[in-house]
Amino acid sequence: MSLLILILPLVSFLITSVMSYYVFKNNNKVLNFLSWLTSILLLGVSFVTAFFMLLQVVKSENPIVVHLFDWFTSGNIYINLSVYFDVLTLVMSTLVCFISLLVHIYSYFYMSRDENLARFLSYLSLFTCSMIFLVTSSNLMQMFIGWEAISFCSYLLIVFWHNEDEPVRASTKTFIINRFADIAFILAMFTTLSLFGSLNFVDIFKSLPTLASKTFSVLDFEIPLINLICILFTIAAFTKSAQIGFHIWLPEAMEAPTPVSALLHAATMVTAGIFLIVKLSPLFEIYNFSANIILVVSGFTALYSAIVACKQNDIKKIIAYSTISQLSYMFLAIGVGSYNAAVFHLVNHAFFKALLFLSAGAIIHFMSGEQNVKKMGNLWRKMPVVYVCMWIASLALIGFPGFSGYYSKELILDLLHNNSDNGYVLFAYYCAIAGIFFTTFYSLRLILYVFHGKEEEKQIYHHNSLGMSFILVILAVLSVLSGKFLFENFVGENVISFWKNSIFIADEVNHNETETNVGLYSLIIIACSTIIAYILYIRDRSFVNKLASTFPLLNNFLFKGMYIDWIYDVLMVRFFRFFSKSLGKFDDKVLDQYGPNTVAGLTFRLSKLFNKTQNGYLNVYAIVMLVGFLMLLTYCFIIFRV
Amino acid sequence: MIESIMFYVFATFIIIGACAVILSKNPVYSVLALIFTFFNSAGIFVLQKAEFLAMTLIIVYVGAVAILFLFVVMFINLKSVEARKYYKSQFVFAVIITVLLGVELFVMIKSGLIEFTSSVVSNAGDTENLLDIKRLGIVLFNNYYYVFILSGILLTGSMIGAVAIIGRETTNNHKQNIAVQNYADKANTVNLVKVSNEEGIK
Amino acid sequence: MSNISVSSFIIAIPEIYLLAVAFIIFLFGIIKNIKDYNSKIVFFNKLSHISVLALVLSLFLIYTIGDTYVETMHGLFIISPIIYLFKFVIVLTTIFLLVLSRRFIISNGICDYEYIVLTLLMLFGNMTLVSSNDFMSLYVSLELATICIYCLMFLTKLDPKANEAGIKYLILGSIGTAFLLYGISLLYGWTGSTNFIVIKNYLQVHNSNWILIISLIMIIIGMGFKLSLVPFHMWTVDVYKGSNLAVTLLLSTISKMAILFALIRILWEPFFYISNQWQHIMQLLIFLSAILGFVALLYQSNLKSFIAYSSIANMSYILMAILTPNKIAILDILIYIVAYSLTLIGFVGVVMLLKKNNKQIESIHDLKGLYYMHPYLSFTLTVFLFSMAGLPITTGFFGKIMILYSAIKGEYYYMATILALLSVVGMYFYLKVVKTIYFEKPEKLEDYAVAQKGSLDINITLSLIVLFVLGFMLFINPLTTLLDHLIVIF
Amino acid sequence: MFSITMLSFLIFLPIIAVFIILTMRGDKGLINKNIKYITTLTSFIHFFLCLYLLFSFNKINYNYQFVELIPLMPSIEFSYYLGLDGISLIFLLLSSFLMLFVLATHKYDDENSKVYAVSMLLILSGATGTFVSLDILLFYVFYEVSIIPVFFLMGIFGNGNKFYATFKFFLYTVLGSIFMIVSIITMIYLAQSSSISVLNNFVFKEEYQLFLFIGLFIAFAVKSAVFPFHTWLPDTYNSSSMSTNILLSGILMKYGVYGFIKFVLPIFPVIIGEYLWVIYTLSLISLIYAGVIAVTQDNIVKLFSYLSISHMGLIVAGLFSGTYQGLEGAIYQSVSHSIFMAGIFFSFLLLQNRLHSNSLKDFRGLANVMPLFATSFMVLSLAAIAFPLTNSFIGEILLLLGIFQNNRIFAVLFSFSVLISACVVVIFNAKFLFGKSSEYVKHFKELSWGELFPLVIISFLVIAMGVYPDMFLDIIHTTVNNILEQFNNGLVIKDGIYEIHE
Amino acid sequence: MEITLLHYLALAGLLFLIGILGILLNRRNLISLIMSIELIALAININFISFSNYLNDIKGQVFVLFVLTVAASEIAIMLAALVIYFSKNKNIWIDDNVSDLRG
Repeated sequence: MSLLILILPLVSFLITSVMSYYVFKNNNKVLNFLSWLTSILLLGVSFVTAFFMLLQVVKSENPIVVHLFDWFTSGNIYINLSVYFDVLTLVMSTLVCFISLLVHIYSYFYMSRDENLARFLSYLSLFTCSMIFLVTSSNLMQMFIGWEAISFCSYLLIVFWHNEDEPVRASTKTFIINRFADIAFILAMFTTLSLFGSLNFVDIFKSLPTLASKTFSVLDFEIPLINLICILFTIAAFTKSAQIGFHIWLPEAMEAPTPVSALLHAATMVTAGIFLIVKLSPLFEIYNFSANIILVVSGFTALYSAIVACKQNDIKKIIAYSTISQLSYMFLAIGVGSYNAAVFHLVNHAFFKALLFLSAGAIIHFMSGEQNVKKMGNLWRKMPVVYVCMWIASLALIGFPGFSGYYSKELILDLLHNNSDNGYVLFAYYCAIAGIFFTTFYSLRLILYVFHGKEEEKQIYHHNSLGMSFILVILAVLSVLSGKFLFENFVGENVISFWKNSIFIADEVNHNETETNVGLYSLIIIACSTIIAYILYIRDRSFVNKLASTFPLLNNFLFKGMYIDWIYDVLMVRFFRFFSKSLGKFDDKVLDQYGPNTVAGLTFRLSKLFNKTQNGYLNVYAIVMLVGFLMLLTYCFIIFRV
Repeated sequence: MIESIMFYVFATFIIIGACAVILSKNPVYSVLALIFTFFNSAGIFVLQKAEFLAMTLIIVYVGAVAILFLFVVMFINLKSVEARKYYKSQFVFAVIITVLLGVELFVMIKSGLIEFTSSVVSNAGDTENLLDIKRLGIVLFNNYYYVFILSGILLTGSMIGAVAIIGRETTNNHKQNIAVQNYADKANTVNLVKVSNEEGIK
Repeated sequence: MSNISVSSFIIAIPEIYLLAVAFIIFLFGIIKNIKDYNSKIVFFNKLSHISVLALVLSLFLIYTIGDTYVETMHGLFIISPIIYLFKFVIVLTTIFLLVLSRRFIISNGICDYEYIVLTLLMLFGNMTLVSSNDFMSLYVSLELATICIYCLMFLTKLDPKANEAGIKYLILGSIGTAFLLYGISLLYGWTGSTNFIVIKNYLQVHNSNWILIISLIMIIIGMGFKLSLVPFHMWTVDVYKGSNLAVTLLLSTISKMAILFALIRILWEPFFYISNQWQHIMQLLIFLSAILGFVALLYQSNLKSFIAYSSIANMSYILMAILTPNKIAILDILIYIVAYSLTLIGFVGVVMLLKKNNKQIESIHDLKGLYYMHPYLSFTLTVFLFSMAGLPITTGFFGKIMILYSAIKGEYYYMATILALLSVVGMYFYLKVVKTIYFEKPEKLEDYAVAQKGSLDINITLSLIVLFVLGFMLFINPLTTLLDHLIVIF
Repeated sequence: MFSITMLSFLIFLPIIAVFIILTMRGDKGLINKNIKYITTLTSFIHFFLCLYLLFSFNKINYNYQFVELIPLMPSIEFSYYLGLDGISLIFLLLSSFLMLFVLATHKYDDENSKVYAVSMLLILSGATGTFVSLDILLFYVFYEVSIIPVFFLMGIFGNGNKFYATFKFFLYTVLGSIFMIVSIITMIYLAQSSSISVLNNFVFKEEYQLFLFIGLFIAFAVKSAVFPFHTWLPDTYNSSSMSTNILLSGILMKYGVYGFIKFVLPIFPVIIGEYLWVIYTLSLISLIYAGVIAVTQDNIVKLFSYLSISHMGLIVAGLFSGTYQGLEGAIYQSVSHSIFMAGIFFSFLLLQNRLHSNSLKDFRGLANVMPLFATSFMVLSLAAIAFPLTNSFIGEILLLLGIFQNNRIFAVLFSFSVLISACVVVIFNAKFLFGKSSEYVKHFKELSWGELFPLVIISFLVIAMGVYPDMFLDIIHTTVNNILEQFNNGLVIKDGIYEIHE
Repeated sequence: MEITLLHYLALAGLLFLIGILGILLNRRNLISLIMSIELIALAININFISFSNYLNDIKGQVFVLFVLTVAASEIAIMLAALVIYFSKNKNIWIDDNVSDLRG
């Protein structure tokens, strides 16, 4: 029964892909609807099973392990595939199934005009299956397979509309950057293998204390191996969850249809990095070297992405940058050492970010494809439901008290505040606080631009369907209640009883109710940023344009995402293409010409020369003969004399 | 004392005759110079106590071969050869090489001769005191009869060859080449020509 | 005085028998005295068939005489296992040659019986050359063989080029023999005798002297001239291009083979104890002739000059094996020599069959598109070309391996590597020919090379040679075991 | 009794078929049909016999099986010595499968299909001979024989400047093998035997070892296109027909790997130990160099030839790392490389039937028109990337692990192969499969079932080998153990300057 | 001054070189070529005779006898070839139609 979670999405993938072929062959639309129904049915069943298993595992003591088959043995390595259900995995898989179920339903209404919906649904269910495969893996190799499978599915989904050039370019960039992370993952895997002798999590955690001290000498100083492994895993996590150095693929990934951005690039795929570190939490707890790195990097990312989000015009890019900043909040929680807070924020974030994306999708659907925020205005009367949901999502995002965001975000801020004794945490704390200001600013800016302001003349409207708003309402309810509802088991008293030993729970990080005044500070910041947003975007739009024109450099700097993307492009892409073209010419012209061809040419010229010596005159032959005799004589004279 | 004088006389005449052979313009003069050289070399043979060979040399070479040369030269009735077109570069090059060769050979032979051991076993020992022709006959027909027969076969072979080469080659009769005939087909023997009336074939 | 007893002639029976056959045919030819052309051809065919049968019988005679070491005629004529093998190979190659080139000679206008008489005499000269144990008998039989070849060259009266080639070969040949004689005279002067065994013992005792070195050089030059080693090879291309294909073949296989065996016997018997001297000289010659032979091969397009250059190249391979004088290595050299000459005979035999719009095949481009006209003949040609190039499962390949093995056994590592590399250079040419046969097509229909309908004996010999060249791997085992027990190591 | 002469029967079966084909007479159409029957029949029998060998091969047995020994030439100890061990069985299966795949899918319609059939069957017998011969000279004979038919195939069926490419290929390989023959003969002379079992545990003298190693290394490096000797590969692939490419990349390229494993590794452990960094740098250069060039190639065949050069670089490095995983990974990766390259070249063959050109500009945006082709090509390009659940993933992971255990710094550098091959294939697919379709591609027809079936087989095999690799791996366990043992006790003699980093 | 073996050898060597020079120098007429070959044969005979006298062993003279016979037969063939060449090209300059055998 437990394998159902894994197998059902795979089955739906197979069925829908076969249907998609027939849709393409004799393009009848009925098949699309049929494939939608099957995928919803199967995903619903898998969600229900996941939910019940979660309840069962929470009650029972030990995790459920199901051995699939042993994959391959070579020398001293023995790798088998087995599925491992504990609380953490089940929480994640329920979350994934639930969100993908909603997105499946939503995408029928969103993509009703598009004829290869079946292919889209097949890719989505393939993604869900690979995400669950990653989450429920029992050893690093299996996780690696899931890891690569989700990046491949995101590649497929981004390139869904493959006859335009932009999605193709974006998907190539995404896949290559994700592939870069896989190198770090492979190297980490090999180091764990050479250190622990096996890849299964159970064995690693069991033999952890004994091998903690083994060091690896490079050049002159000793690095503990565990540190090396953690650093490599953090690099992999950073790329997958789009932290500062590796984030350029996430805004590009917005080329994909909106349901994809909702599912992959908001709720599930990007959180895989966090899941990886949470899963290996006992490993990360030994040395706090990697924790400091996480704190610094994600603190900086939180601030950076929040600032950049304020200047974006494309609705989906704004939400993408906000996802980056929320992800760095989760990393901050990890950096501080409370992994369950990170998971708690992850779950809440999944709900309200999915809501945000889907409502943005509804807006785009309504504006028939128009994504530029500046071109929208005064829509709140036309779609009241979306308007309300948008407000709920933004308030949750900001961390307004009462909404789910408040619980998890405030918790992270408290944690940062409590042990801000060491410098890294202090730096992260300040970035987080500043991040809140900008988060509120851009979310309000988004709402004001889209729903208020004056109406553009030539907007053509497209009626909104009921189904979409039904999904939005569900998500809105959840993004409000999930904070309060999940607080006790995730972060509250019965933490130990809930998580059991699936996550490393640091005991001294207590979050008793002795409320420090952090909550107060954030409320003040939120208030003032709302005032500023109100002034700028409600009263007179002209001031914003005046501001932009006075500082064109800053405006452009922010809009371009602080030119990181431009640097990458010049540094990596253009240089690489030039280098490879010149190497190609070098190999063709130099190595090939000067290698065999010149040798051949030389021998040919030599042979032509030899043939010229045969000029047919008898006495020339005799002379040559005599010269030969003379040569032999002198040769012997030299050799036997000396 | 007499031998050394005679040796020098013969030697100089031989060298002069040889140079005359190769440098003379008219082939007849070179043949005569050749005969002169042969006479002097016969003298050298006599000096070396090889009387029989000196005699054979004169009879065989001067008698037969030189005369053969003269006959061929007359037969081909060569007028005087035009000026010998010497190619300056080749002439000089050839002379330099021969001189160099000569010097090197002379040096080597001279140094070689010094350690020349005279005690050389000669296996036809018991014929020292006889006349040269007698010794020659005994050794030739007792030890080297095999090579004698071989040279006989050689002479017959060259005779057959010479006759075959020069022999009954009638140049003017048309030889029927059967192979060619087998392969003659309509294409290359008969050519059909379309002739319009009264014009004839051009 | 030692009387001449009959017993001393017993071991020379094959030679005597051959001489008898030659003179009988000669007399027969004189008595018949045919004038008209056609009956001359018929008579010529009959004679050649008789001579082939006679040679087969002589093969049997050689076999019966056996190979135990016997010395007769005052040490001038000996039989030894090596010589037995050499004779066997020479007669075998002559048989193949006579059979294959019969039709070609007739179509070339030579139909007088002297051709056969002279070939037999040349064979007689070669056999005596090989089995001579004294420089005198060596010199005279060498001269006999070469003079018969001179005459054969001049028999083709049709084209003027043959004369000019003949004269060139004649004059330069006599210079070569002059060098040889000068060397022998110096050697005679230094050692006091011309018998191989006496010289060998003499040289073992006395250390070397300048005169000996000059005579060594002179003899090697004399022999090198006939084997067309590089500084003395200039005549080869002109002579091969001038004379007709049959004589070229004869020159490049039988006469080269006999002189090679003579050189082996000279270097391994009389000069056995001064081997470190002549090895230096030979290495220089090998290196030069390998470079020129293989590299000049690339540019060739005329068939006969291709035969010339490939013979120079292969001579350098064979000489490399001769450098280390040990009797067991003779087997490797023999396999290579047999492989090379049989492949060449096969190749030229096939080319002789071909005609292009009624003229002989001159250059490689005439072979264009042979595959589309005669698939079987082009298959045989490819097999021969691959054997010359030394590609696997052909005899040429195993020959090459044997030669390299004996060279490496003699510690000549660099020489072996360089020669092996140069064979790759030569391989380009062989591939070029295969390319023209298989991949190119002539424009006009009549440009195809058409094959005469070969007579029965030519087809049998050709397929025998192909079987030998291709299937060498199959019957290596019987061949080697047969030859092994024959060689008496002494 | 039957199993004793099985191997020589496998070698001479195609030759018998060649004779039958050569002696066929009759009109063109009839001959072509008969040729098709005979060739497919022989390749089927050959493949089933190999399967029979697979099942009757006992995996635990330490030494060679199905051994045949006939002494041919006592003077140079050359004997007809055949035997089978795990590695040669795998490569034998691979070559006979590829040959079956090529012969079954070829349409025998044009007039020189007789030459085609004869050369293909000769390659088959050459390949079988090479993979089963235990006598180093016999190995060399079969190694050279299998080049000759390729010469004819490229000459008649090639395109573009095919003569230049044919000669370059032939002379380059022969030049390499000349070095090999000289070292082989010296080894035979020194060890007084040419059979592999004697040579393995014979310790050559110190000064000879380096030259012998260099001789063998050059020949096999030319065959497996390591950096300085790879220039012949792109031209050859570009100007020969696709079925020859399948064979060239599938079988002939693997001679190099097989030669390294069988003849170089057990015989020269000390030299390998000393000059391992040279081999690593060479294969690293060929990995990165060829990979970088492949990114901006505009000729589809040249692109994949450069890609296979970079894959071979990794295989060679893993081979010499001297660890258990490295060796097994090398074997597994070379087998999988042949299979997916066969698939890729077969899909190009299908494209060639529609439009006879090699340039990427003509084939753009195939997915819009031929989705089935696009999916199967996507599976193959996943295998090219070494994506999990494909066969080359297992190979890649084992290789990298092997190199990691030997030398960590190089392992980090080699792991970039994952990134480079991903860049090459993804950028290629962006132009080839996705994007706007070029004017030719617009009116391509979708693959017919006949064309799709081979591709489905190949993709199924790729995934099956990826999901269940143990089927192949446990064949080669004992042999790899055997070779590594010889490799290590070669080192023990030379007080192991070469130890495996912990 | 007493005549030693060296004098004779020097004479024979000089004669040998003159014969060789005869061949090298003239490019044109055949007759003088054949005569210079005769000179070389003569030089060799002198060499043999002087050695045989020095060693007072008759073998040298026997060899000279055979050298004479062989030289004679060679000359016969050469002259025969000369006659054919003359009948074909009407002159005995061998460097006129040399071009067709080039290369």
